[in-house]
Amino acid sequence: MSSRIDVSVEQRGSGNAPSGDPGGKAGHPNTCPSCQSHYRDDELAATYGVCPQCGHHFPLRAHERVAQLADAGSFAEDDAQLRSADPLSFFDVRAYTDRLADAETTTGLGDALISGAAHIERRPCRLAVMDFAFMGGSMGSVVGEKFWRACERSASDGLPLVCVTASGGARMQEGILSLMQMPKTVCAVDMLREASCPFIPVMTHPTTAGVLASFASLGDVAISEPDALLAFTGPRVVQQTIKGEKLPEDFGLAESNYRLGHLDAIVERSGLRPYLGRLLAIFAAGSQQ
Amino acid sequence: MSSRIDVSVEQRGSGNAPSGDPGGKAGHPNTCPSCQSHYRDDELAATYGVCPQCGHHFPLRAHERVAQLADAGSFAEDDAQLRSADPLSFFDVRAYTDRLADAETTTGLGDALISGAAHIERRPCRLAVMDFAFMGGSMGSVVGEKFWRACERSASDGLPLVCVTASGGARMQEGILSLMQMPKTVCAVDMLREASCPFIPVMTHPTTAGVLASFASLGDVAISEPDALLAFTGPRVVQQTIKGEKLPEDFGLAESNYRLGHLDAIVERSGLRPYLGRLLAIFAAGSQQ
Amino acid sequence: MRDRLARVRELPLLRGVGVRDELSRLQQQIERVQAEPSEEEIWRAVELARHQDRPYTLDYVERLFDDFVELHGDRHLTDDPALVCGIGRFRSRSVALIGHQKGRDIHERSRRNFGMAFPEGYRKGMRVMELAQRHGFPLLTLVDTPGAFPGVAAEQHGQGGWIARSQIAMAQLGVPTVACVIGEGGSGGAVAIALADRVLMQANAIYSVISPEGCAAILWRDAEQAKKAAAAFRPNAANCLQLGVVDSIVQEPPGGAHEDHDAAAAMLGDALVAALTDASKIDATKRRAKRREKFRMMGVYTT
Amino acid sequence: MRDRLARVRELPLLRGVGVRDELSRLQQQIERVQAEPSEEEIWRAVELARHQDRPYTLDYVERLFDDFVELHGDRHLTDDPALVCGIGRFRSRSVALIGHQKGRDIHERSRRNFGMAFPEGYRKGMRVMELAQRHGFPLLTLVDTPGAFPGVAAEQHGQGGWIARSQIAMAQLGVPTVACVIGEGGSGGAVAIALADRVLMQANAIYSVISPEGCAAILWRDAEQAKKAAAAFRPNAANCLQLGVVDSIVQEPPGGAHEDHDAAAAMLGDALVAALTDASKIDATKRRAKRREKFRMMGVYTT
Ligand SMILES: [Zn+2]
Ligand SMILES: [Zn+2]
Repeated sequence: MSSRIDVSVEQRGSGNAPSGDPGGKAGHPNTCPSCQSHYRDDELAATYGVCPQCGHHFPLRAHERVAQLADAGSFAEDDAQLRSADPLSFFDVRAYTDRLADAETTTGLGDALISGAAHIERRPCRLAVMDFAFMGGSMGSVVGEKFWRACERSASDGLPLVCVTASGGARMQEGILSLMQMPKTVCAVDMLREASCPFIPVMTHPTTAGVLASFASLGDVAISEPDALLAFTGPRVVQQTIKGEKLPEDFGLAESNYRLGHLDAIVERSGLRPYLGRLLAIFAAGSQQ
Repeated sequence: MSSRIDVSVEQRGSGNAPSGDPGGKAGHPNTCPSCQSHYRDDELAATYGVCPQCGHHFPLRAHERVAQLADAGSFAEDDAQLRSADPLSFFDVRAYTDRLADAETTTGLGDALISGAAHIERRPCRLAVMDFAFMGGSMGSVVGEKFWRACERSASDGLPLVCVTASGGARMQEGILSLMQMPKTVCAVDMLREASCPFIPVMTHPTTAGVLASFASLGDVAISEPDALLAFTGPRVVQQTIKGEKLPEDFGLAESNYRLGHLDAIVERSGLRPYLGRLLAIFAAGSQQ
Repeated sequence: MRDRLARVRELPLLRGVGVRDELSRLQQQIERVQAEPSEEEIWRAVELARHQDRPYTLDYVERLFDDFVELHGDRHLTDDPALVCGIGRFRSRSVALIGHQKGRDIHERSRRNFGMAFPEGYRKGMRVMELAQRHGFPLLTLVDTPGAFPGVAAEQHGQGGWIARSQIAMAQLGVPTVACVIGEGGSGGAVAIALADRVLMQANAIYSVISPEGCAAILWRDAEQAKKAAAAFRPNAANCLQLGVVDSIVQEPPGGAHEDHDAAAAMLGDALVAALTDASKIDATKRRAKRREKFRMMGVYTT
Repeated sequence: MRDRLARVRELPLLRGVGVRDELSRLQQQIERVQAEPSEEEIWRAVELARHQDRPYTLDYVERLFDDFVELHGDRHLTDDPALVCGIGRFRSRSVALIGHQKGRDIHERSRRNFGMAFPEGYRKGMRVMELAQRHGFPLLTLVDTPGAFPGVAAEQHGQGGWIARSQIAMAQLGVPTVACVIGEGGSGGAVAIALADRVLMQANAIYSVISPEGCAAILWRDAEQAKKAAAAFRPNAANCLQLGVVDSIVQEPPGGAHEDHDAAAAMLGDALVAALTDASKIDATKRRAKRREKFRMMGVYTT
């Protein structure tokens, strides 16, 4: 399990930038890696971060996602104070504690997942959102614990949990404890199931490795944004095992996952909120029967 | 769903008889359809009805099967008095009632399944055995009801049910009621499951169509004799849907079912009784835990 | 038919407590079934059941559901378009739905394999059954298939086994379940999703152990004898009701469901609601045992 | 290590009721773990865990089971030989077993994909879990895999999803469950079958989120730095015990389990029985919740 997704896919499209690169915008976060169109912040915000030219879904920061999905003003964050410890005093080319501090400074987040109470289309629920910008959305102890607590609150209130995933996998720097966040989050979903609370993960690019292989795959319904990489082992590593053979064109992408029976629906970002609203309405009525 | 198995497979091998046919024994029930060796009754009985030359498993009559599996004198038959009615007054080229009467005369059986209390390797159980000689082992109301009662007795005694299957499918002459024996026998297995009674079907040649698609596939363990045809749709019909394409060599046979993950074990006839004994011992100890 | 009903009463069949219920239900409906159907009339039901304009599962869903979210995929290999699954709002309840879908034009028919499901289709259905169980959604199933798909891959993937597992999954459900045969109820492919608390059948639907053509080919060795075969095993609704295989018959608009999809849907909707209400009355803890008892009663034999 | 233990005590980690249990268990075993392992010692564990003569699942089954019936197949596509499943008699109990099997010689290793399971393997395991649940058999799992198989078909068949489903199937079991890491506990492929009431680990086994080589390749961009990577994330048993990831360490014969398969089996057998007895004491109705609480405790963070 890799704690990072394959760079090759993470930045897919960007390698095809015309060599001219007028204005030096290739690689700029507001330049579409698929069609090279460039946008102002307010232009992208108006389209939910979707390229109006080609439909490319730009990555969203967690708070942007919350703003898109939750009814205005409804989100009340929980557990924002949780921070990773450094159980292994881990040091590769840099200390884990330094990486954490940097990530917090850059993103303004305590870790790669935020969660809280919310309303979506006037339906009360719990909402958890991962942020790939925080160390590749990797799952360490804080992500696991915040997910657990979100499930616990859902179960005790009898409310659905919606969770938007974006993760390269486990937080390697926490060693075996990062691996243990897989069974831990799985147990959290089991708690939701025992309480008959709906669990609706929304998988976005990328949802891979330890997160795909734990809670992200255990929803009552499996939804993804278009073009998202959803793979346990990413294409770069799989390519190594098959040597010269060619990988299928859309290997690991949402579209191939849908075709192969792993997704109930691929939902465009602009349609996500109404789609979730419909699901929540169906589940809410079910629980009153 | 066909109420007969494909003749092509039922009699596989026999078409390869040397054209000479010394003594005119081809097609004789004691002539091996695979290698043409011919045996006396006592010779076959001594080998459990298995050709010593090539391992071909000759079909067994239900009472022979009981004699091979149950401890001597332990089998006590139940429900022998049950007989089919003729709810549709069914008549094709002959009346169903005539076919039934003939089958009873020829086989000495009331229908295509016998069942009763038994011991296998000194372990008490219920034993049900189908007989292909009775109208192709087809499942009509009597087979369904006898299977139900066997399950009911197993459940109330807390004993395992061993069931040896051999069937071309539903008893077409009972129309829709023969189809209903599928959900009926499935419900019977559900009763066993609720009572935590082990259910061990042993599939023999052929187990197809409605029997394969109901109780035969719902065992705690899935066992077959070698070379048995185990298919929902037999090779002849499948061949029609694929036109010119060639079917795999061992299509639908136990060996291919094993390879494709549908069987736990293929057990030679001579090893069946000890194998069942081991399973019953494991399950018996489990139930006392 | 009255003769046969009398005979049904005399035989020691449809045994046990269920008999009286079945008979009274029969009695209630017998007025509508005017007379013993002729060979021609039975064949007409076969033709209507297969009519190319007959409403299919999604036609009913569109008309009966306020909201419907289709669910896809078996989580292993593929999504089988021959079996439509989903959850939605039906007459102010949240329900789960599983139904065969034949496809309207030739392109869609081919894509959906004419409503003949693969093991993957039944596996998708079982996934939705689990979902229904977890959230207490009643399950509706609409049966409309010539049979399970008879191909190489379907066999290799365990067609027989998954038809069996789909049935036992329905047997084990704790939620109320209602099935309705809305077109062709073809053999194992049909019963895979028809092991329900209440089983309904549209007036012009057929429910049979084998297709008339298949039966003719085997028994008369002549597929041309399909009409004769159909008359012999009578797959029509009145016969299924009489034999206790279905609980009631859902009326269709004059001429058949294909003549007026909206009217057919309204009649089906009313019947499904009535059956669901009826099935919901049973104490949930006894539902599984009751359902077993229902199917236990099916069969005709002498003791 | 004592330092670290002290640190563990101070941090608000391994929170809640489980903490005291974990700590006392830690205390009991800490005597055996002589000192903080060096880079060389950790690497030695990596080498021993992967030693080609190390006993595998079937070596233990052969020595520990009076009778064992292997079960095969996922009922859909294939039988995955990388994961061995069965039921049998173990120290006078009937149990179900699931374990990775690497294969001894090169032919068998290739056939078994070096113990790297496909989704079909985990599906076979889930089938055996159901069987265990139905008949009240405790479940033993033996973990020994470099990881789940990283190939095209495995991905296309839903590797991630089935690892997740295998875990939640174990979470939902009502029967007692004991897992032991007997060699390589490699990432998702390992946890798929390790969500148990009690998790043991052999003294020279490793349990890790990624292989040392993989970690080195990503963090140092140099697979040659594997030794350094291993020292950094410490996949050795003592570390896993200290972090509360495993409940106890199963001793091995001097030199390692490969030196004496019989002795290693005897030690493993005793440890499994002790853990099973321990896990069986919990009230069955509380087992699922207790198991969840156990895994809830895993992680280190500040509040
Ligand atoms: Zn674009
Ligand atoms: Zn022979």
